[in-house]
Amino acid sequence: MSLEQARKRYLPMSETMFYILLSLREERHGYAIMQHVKELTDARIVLGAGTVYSSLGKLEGDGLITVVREEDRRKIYIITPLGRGILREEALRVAELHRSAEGLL
Amino acid sequence: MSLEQARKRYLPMSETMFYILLSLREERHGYAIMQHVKELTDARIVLGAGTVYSSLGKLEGDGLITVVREEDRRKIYIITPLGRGILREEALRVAELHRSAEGLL
Amino acid sequence: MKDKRTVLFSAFRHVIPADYESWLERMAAEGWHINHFRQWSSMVVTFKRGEPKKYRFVYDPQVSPRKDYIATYEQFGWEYLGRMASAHFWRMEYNHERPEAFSDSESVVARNKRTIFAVSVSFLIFLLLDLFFAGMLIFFPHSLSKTDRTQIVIAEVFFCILTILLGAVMLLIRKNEKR
Amino acid sequence: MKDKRTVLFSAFRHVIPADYESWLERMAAEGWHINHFRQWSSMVVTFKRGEPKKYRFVYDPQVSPRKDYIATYEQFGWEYLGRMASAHFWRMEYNHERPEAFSDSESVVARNKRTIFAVSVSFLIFLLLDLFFAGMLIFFPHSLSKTDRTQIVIAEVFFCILTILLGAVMLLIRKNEKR
Repeated sequence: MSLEQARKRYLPMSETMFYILLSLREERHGYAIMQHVKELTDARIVLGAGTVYSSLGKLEGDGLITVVREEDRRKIYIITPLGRGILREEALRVAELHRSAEGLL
Repeated sequence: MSLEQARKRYLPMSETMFYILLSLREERHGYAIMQHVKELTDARIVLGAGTVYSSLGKLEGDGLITVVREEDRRKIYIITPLGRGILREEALRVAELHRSAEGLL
Repeated sequence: MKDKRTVLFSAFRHVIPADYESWLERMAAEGWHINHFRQWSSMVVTFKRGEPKKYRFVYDPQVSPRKDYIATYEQFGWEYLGRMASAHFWRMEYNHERPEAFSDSESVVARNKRTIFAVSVSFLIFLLLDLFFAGMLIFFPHSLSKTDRTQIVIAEVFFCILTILLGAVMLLIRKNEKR
Repeated sequence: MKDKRTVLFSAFRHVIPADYESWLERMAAEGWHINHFRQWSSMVVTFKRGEPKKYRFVYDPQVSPRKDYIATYEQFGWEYLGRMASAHFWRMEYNHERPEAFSDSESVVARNKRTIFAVSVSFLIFLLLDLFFAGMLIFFPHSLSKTDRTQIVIAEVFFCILTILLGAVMLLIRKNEKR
């Protein structure tokens, strides 16, 4: 998928996709992603197995993440350069929202 | 609509809803909202007439904003306490995303 | 040189709202204009020859819009062209960036769902007619004269085709609900 | 005291996935358990009496899951119960917070859309059968014997009812797609 297509499909990004991509800056399997996101968000977001499974399928199909290897039927993923590009643009968007919301908190 | 119902319906919030609610901390009509959001986002978001019309209808129906008065068939809106509560929670969520994304920019 | 052009069943030739908009835009670029949409424009629509113009059209189904509907669009610079059944039409001249009335994917999808809902009303009416005529043929074949039966068979076939057509239209819009 | 309980057409009594899950949960809380789902469980399903348990069930239609599907769920602590047509079933015992396999609204809606898709396949098959039998009755009434005709009328009525039922099921799931 080209960067242009990925932008159209993933931006603005759901928080689920954002945290999954963010977690995959390091190699992780599905369950480890859930644990990492739970920690990052202080247990506000506890990803479910079905959500993780389908999100990983979608992200891999579109080339934002890739499989590094398999360990007893579990796939280990990492973000691709395309995924990093999209994640960075999403982070810029979040920064803009955050700036706009200043004074609210 | 109760705070609990509004939370379920509006959180996490689309950026369109976020910027419309944010704009309505001051009295504005539809077109003025578009101009304000365009300015805040440096023209990244240019809200369309249909999007503004249907978002305002939904937010008003759920009690997050209210009509202050009408001026030649144009309604002027402002945020309600319920809307402020939801907006504040969304701002907290955005702050969390922003914190998590640190190091990406 | 003719200065009028009539198109039949335009809404059935371009069933996806975004395609209907683009078709109107191409016609306008060739100098063919519609200034008013009417209740039955989906069946017959007449274009008048004029200057080629670069217009953006918007197709927006709204069964019972609030009273600030027209004013909101007009303030954004849209010109109202009337309604065809429940679909309201708008246009705006532009030069560079093509203006959008639906600026995020949620509102595009919502517009397309409103279109599907409008089609589904006709779909259900035709489906009921199908079942009604089929019921007559199946359960009361002997209380009908031969002429009656022939007419009912023709009606049944006609409504069946329409029902299937409308079903296909709904699926097609659904498949393309993101644009 | 009986220690088996058979339920017919369970999938037609609780057509919305979330309702089917809750029904299984209530049965388990009363001590009625299913340990395996099979191809035709939607028609007949047998519960065995056991200890009351607090289980969360998950109904997940996946036509052709990737090979890490089972492993992913299992790692999250879910127990696999097999599949009923394309719907896979999972359960997990819990105490306080009810575990969710679909943790955001997008994936709940996607699960429900996959369910509608699965139903729509049967819907289309029955619709084609309807049209086929109706066509025979309408176009070739005289080449059929009286017995044939009676049988075809019965089949037509049966498939029509099933088609309408499945259509209603799809609309109902659609209306409740957020849960």
